[in-house]
Amino acid sequence: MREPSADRQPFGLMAEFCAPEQLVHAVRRSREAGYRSLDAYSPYPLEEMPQALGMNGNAVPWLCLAGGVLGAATGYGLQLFTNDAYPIATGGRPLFAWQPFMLITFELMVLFAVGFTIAGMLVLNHLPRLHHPVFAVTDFHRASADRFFLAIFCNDPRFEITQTAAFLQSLEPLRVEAIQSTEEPE
Amino acid sequence: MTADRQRERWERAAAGRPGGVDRRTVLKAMAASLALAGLSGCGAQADEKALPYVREPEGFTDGGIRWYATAAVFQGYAQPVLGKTVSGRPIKLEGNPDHPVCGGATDAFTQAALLGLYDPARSQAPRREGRPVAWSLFERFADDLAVRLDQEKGRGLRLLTGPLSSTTMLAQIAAMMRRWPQARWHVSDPAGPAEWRRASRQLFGRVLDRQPAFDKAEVVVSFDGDFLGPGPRQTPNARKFAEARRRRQAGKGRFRLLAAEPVPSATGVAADGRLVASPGRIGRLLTALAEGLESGTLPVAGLSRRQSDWLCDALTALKAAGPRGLVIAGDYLPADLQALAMRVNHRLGSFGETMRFSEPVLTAPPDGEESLSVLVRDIDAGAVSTLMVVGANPVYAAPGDLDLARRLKTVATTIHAGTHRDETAALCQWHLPLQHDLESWGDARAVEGSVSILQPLVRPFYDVRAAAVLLAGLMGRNVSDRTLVEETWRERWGADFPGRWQQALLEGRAADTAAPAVLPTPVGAAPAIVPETAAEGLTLVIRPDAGVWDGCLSDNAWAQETPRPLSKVTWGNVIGIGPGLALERGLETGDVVTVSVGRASLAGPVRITPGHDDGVVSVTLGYGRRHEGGLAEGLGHDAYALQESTDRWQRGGLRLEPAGRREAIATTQPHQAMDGFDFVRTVLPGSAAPDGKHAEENASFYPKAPVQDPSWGMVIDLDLCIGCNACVTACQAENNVPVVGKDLIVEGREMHWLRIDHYHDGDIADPKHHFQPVPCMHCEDAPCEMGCPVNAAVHSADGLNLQVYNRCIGTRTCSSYCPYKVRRFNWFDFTGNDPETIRAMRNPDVTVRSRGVMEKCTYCVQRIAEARIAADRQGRDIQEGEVVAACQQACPTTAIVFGNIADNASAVSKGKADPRNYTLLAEANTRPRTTYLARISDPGEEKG
Amino acid sequence: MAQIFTASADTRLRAAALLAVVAVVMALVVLGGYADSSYATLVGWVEHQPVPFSHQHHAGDLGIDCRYCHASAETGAHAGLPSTFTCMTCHSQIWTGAPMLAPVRASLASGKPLQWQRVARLPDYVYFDHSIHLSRGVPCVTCHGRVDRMPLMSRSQPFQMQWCLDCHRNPAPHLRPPAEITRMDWSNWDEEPGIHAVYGELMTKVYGIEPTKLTQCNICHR
Amino acid sequence: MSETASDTRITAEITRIPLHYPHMRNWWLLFGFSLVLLGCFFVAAGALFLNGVGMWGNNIPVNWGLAISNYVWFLGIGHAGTLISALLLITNARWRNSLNRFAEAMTLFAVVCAGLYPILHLGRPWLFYWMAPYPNTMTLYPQFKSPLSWDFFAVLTYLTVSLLFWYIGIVPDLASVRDRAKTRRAQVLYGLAALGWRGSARHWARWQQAYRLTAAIAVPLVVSVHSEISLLFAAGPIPGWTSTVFPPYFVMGAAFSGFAVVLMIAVTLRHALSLRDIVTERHLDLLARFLLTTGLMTAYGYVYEVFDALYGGQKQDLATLHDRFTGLYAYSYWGAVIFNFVPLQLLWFRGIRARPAVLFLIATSVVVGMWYERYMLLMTALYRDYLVSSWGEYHASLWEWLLFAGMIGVFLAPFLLFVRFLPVISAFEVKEALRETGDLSHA
Repeated sequence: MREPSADRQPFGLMAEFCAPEQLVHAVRRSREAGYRSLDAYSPYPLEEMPQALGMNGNAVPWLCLAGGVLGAATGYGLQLFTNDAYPIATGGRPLFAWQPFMLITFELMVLFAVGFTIAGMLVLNHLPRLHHPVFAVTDFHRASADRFFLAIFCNDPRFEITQTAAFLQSLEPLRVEAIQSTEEPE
Repeated sequence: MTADRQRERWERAAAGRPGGVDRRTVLKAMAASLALAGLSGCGAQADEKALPYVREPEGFTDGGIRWYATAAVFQGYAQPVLGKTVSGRPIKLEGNPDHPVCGGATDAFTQAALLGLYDPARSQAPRREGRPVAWSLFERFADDLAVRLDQEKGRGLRLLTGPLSSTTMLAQIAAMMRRWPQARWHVSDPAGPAEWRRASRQLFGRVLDRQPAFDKAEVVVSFDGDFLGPGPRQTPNARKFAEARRRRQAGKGRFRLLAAEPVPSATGVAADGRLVASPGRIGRLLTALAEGLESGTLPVAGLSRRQSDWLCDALTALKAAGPRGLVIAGDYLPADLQALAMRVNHRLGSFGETMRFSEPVLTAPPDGEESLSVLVRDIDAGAVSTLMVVGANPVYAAPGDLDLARRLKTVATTIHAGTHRDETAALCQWHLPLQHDLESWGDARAVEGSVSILQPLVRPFYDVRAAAVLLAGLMGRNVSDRTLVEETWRERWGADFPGRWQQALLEGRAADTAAPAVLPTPVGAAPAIVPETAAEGLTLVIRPDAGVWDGCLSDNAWAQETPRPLSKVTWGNVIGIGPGLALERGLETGDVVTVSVGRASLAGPVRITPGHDDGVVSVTLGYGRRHEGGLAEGLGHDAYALQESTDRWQRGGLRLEPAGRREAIATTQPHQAMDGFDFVRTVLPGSAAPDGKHAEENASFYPKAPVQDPSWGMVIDLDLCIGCNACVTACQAENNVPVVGKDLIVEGREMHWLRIDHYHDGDIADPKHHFQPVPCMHCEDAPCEMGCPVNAAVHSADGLNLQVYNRCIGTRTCSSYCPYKVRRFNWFDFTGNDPETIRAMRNPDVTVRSRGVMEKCTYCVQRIAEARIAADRQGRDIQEGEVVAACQQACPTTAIVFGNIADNASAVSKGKADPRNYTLLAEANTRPRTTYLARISDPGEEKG
Repeated sequence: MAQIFTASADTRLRAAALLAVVAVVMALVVLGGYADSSYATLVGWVEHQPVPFSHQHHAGDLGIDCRYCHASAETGAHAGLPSTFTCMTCHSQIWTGAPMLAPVRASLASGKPLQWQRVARLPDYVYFDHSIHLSRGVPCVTCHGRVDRMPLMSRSQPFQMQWCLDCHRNPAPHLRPPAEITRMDWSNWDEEPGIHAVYGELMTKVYGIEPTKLTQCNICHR
Repeated sequence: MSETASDTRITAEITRIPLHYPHMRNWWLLFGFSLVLLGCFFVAAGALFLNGVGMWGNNIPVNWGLAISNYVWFLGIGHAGTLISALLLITNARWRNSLNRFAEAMTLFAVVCAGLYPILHLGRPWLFYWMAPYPNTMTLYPQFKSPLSWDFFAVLTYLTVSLLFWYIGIVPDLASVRDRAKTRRAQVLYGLAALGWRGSARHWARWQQAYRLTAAIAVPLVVSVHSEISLLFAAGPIPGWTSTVFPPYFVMGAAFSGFAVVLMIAVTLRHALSLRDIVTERHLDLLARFLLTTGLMTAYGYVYEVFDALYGGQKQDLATLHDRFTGLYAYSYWGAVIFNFVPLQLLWFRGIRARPAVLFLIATSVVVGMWYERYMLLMTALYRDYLVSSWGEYHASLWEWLLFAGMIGVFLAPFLLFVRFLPVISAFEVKEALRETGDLSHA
């Protein structure tokens, strides 16, 4: 489930943990409790997390494949086209010699595949996003170092500020805090 | 006519053409329906400004090419040429095809003459005591001088010229001597065949010219006679030699060339049997041969095995050949030996057959060979008050012992006239700039005597005068050179003058003016030849330089940069020594040594020359020039210092000490041993070149491209090539090939598109020598094209391997991939700072290459384009012989054949069908368009 | 922890990114545009000439044949420019005193040639031969434009490689009867396809023109 | 808790470097030095543009000289970074995490140097863009059957991919630097660079997919790139070049030289920035083993080349072989053999592998040796190819050496900036590995 827009008040609730296992555990519990619009923040990727959050997106690999195919086509097409546009005999080679054409085809395939993969990843992640409500949370700067955060967003059907807070407290976090809304960038 | 009828006609025209219709009828039809008319357009040239004529010459077409028959004068002889002018600028000299002497070919010197015309270093104004003055000043001086001379009957006046065959000037001199009886005419001919003239007197009591007919000969035995080497007779000799060789190749008769020589020469390289022999030993061999011929038994005592074998071989061959035999003794051998050789010829009965004679073409001065010595003697005697030097440079180009530099100072009045401010000019009170032959009216005689009228290809660039005009001026006449020449011949031809004059100008040769043939008989008995003196010390051999001759070409950049045929040395001369001597003295190529004879000495780098006699040290003339600002200033060493007026060419008792330092020799081919490779192949007569045929069938990963028509190719016959460099210089002139100078040659950055590789094979003391011209091979599967990332090196439909300069970005991959390394790179901007005159000389049909681009032989693509356009305009195919590459055109032995290989009748196709045909580096599998015909080994060897 | 950026920072960042993209695209467009612009090709630009010679007047109004002045076009690579004498053949009779023609008279008197500025100019590594084009019936107007409508001469075509190649790749439509080569106005030719459509194709056959060979590098570069 | 404690420590240890760099004086000294070298680059390149390639010692036949051999050398060095991080990532070798960041950075700058050389060596460098296909008024395009065109695309692709791979790898760490930055300026700059990374699990998921995919593609790319560089030689008909062993030979050589440089940098940084407990003995040991392995593979290339020539028995190839052993440039051949393989043998001993200083020296000798190899491959083939008549010599001119020095500057200056201002070690990956293995030295 996508995040709500940043100007909803309150934006959500944030619980802070000090160990990855706690976070994973907390996420599982929240899912069981029926929460769906939630996200976890950690200094490094946690193996269990995608499954715990019930994520199964394969958009990035598909983009990679698409890029590769497109790149290869572009590479080979480019060489066919240019040799056809101005046929020039060189070195006793036939005009369309597939053997030498393979190399540039391969290079462009790689270039496009990687380009698509990384660009796709950033777009799907809505990055760059310099400003985000969660940044305002106390201690959140440690999310990139040694703390682990769980956020339940306000657009979750079961979100109710006091109940949800209570629920989070039951997970024995270091702290539970409301995420203040801000304005949504254009 | 209605549109429909018109259309029908076109359709018929097109339909009637099965792929290639009879185009002529169609064009007739066209002509009928639409009367052919003219049209308009605009100039398409690079320069912003366009300067049309004020008064257009008759029949002028903008950028149109015109040919004028004239001659370049070398050593007094006319070298007949056609001068190619574009928009009034001479841009190329080619041999005059209608002239019996050259038949369209030239030598390297004649090709370089063009640069002599444009030479920016030429003297451009009269000078007095070194300061520029107006001509009028000299005229006034000349008038006074004439008055004084008239009073004194010319006492003390001496005129010194170079060798002369100009009827006009000789007439002028004669007139001068009549007017001033006490005056005297001298000739300085530093590299002339003086010894032969002596021999001729000894034999026949007078001077005759030899006109050897090598083409008629079956056996030629040469004793240090480099008749194929550089010199005024190189072109005719080479042509006749090639004719004989081709006769042998075709199996239509025998031809063998045996040569004995101390220093390898073009003749030695071409010879079937070459013997290394010291000058002394050569005399011994010649006398032995003469005896053997008389008595029938050879006195082989004291001869080495190799020598006696060679001698027996020569003797038997000569006996067999009889009148078809020919013995040649080198021009620089002592008179006695030359005379003896002639007697041998006479004994063989070859007089009038292979050895012919004619009246002398050059007119000898009163004192003959002694001319210069007499002048010196008179100067010392104080008998010379006025010395006028015209077209000679005795201060530099004269035996050291004459020391004219010192003696000139003792002469009251000295006048020098020349194209350059040379050493003599520097010491004379007056210097007068002369016109170049190619910008003057004049006349001269070719080696066989026929007269060529020199007509100017262009008006003089500078305020200079023709020598004839100068002499006339001295005699108080103010006339143009044209008038003088016309007068001369009007006088001689009388009523036929207009016709003959026309004919002479058109054909470049006045009909039946050849020197009358003479059939002399030797008088008296052969003088006893001084027996070979026991070799004390080393013998010095002095010869003219293959690049700059006696020094007359040392201001010519093309001549300087053309690699000497054997040593491949440029921009300087070296001291040649044999491998044995080098070993004995522990010398390496490049070590500087001091060579001294008597009091004279010189220092220079040695070059170990394979096949060079170990008792001999060889030096060449033409270097060590001392005149300021000259191109050659500070290059090489002056071998004249070692000459003595009594014996100039061989000197015994030579001392050689290492100077303990080294000097870089600017050579274009540091490594000349063939190292057991088969770059140059040799076959027995009538047999095929090893795997010559398989080159084509070599496997290729890709399908072969179909051969189009026309499809250009080249065959080079190594059996005919004498390595004379005519092709190299012709290519340089035709294709605007830049000169890079000594330093860059040392760095390996020469620009010649066509190089002649020289190889020696086998025992370094007496190896086989080979020449191999290497232009671009124009490979079918060209690695260079494959390497170029920007399509600058590409293939054309007619099989050319093109280099598109304006597309080249200079990755140099093409050159890295080229197995033949024929590509040349513009490391710097070689053309940007060329002086105005050099720009004017450029061939407008060839792109001038800029910095950072690769260039190479194009098979003269501009000439192909010219022919293609001409053919297309006339709606026909390009005919055989219509495209002649510059190198092919110049080649005196027609070793280079170029043409359409798609046409089986073409000469080049026949060449490629020859079993001797082989591919250079077939293993590289590049399928070159340029192939070679293997050399043929000595037929003498096949029977034993 | 406090926000480092305001939300508007994101907005500005995205705006900046967009701008960058636009800028790059614009740059490419401008660059490409310049190559074909008349700044680069000099099409339609009038050069200053010593004499304001009007082709419109001479070729157009008076109908003097191009060949009269550009004499060697048929026979040589270069069409050639008229010598001062050629000018004076007429102008010794008419406009003898015209101040406009002073430079011409001066040239004749001094023997110094008139210095015309070239209008139709090719780089020095390109070799164009008038005679072959004319003999094949490529009319003057194809390259030089309607000179009969040019009071002052100006370049009418971008003499770029692609422009040459357009014709070399497909010469047929550009061929005309060699007799009428100097004709300026061919509008009616194109209007009557019935008669003329086939002409080009036929003549390429007749002349044996092979476009594949016409695009070889050595056709124009030597 | 121990884990988070170590997380804290690692983060602190790595992020402190960009925020408060420990040894500014040494850094400034080094940086000043590299700026001087950079100056040399501009002087040498300027003179070159003004006068032409004639400034160099090149000639016919040896028309490729120092420029091209250095090009291959730099590109070879530039192979380790991506190879290490990509190959080891997909093979799940966790210990890479302490090395990949600076290895990748090294790659980037080496490839930049390599890319500059071919352009500088052109006769008309200002026209280098003709190598790229773009619509133009000549309707002309590059000649794609030429090895140079292949190289052009290969190097371009390799540079782009390496840059992207390195950048998305560094983003999370930039975030943690951002979060630790005290000054406003640092916050904004690192903040921008971090793209607002907030460690969201959803982001991490996609990030990992992208990162691993890129790695998976990068490995064949690395192999292809140096194979194509080798074709620049192997595609020509010149004896000593036309050999089928060239592609693998070059790839191995590249990895070899690359690992050597990584090892040098690892030892240096470890010492200079006291990262001993992140770049541990074990890392150096592993690197050393890799160096040994690739070294032996390269040695195989040498053996094969000799075998190839002898087995083929072509006169020309034998001549080239002979020239390599005894010719004018024999020193480069033996230099390569000795510097590459002799000190290398020390690495068989564990004791040696535990000595950073010794490792540094061995790596240096390998780098030198590989330089000799590149030079040798170029010279021995060109200075004496088929026709003895066109044999020649080549001696690099001072200008070429000056340019070489300048290129070192082009490499050093940006690398020092990287060390100074960016996290040189991938902190988050170290932490991640730590969590999974629980032991740093095995991480």
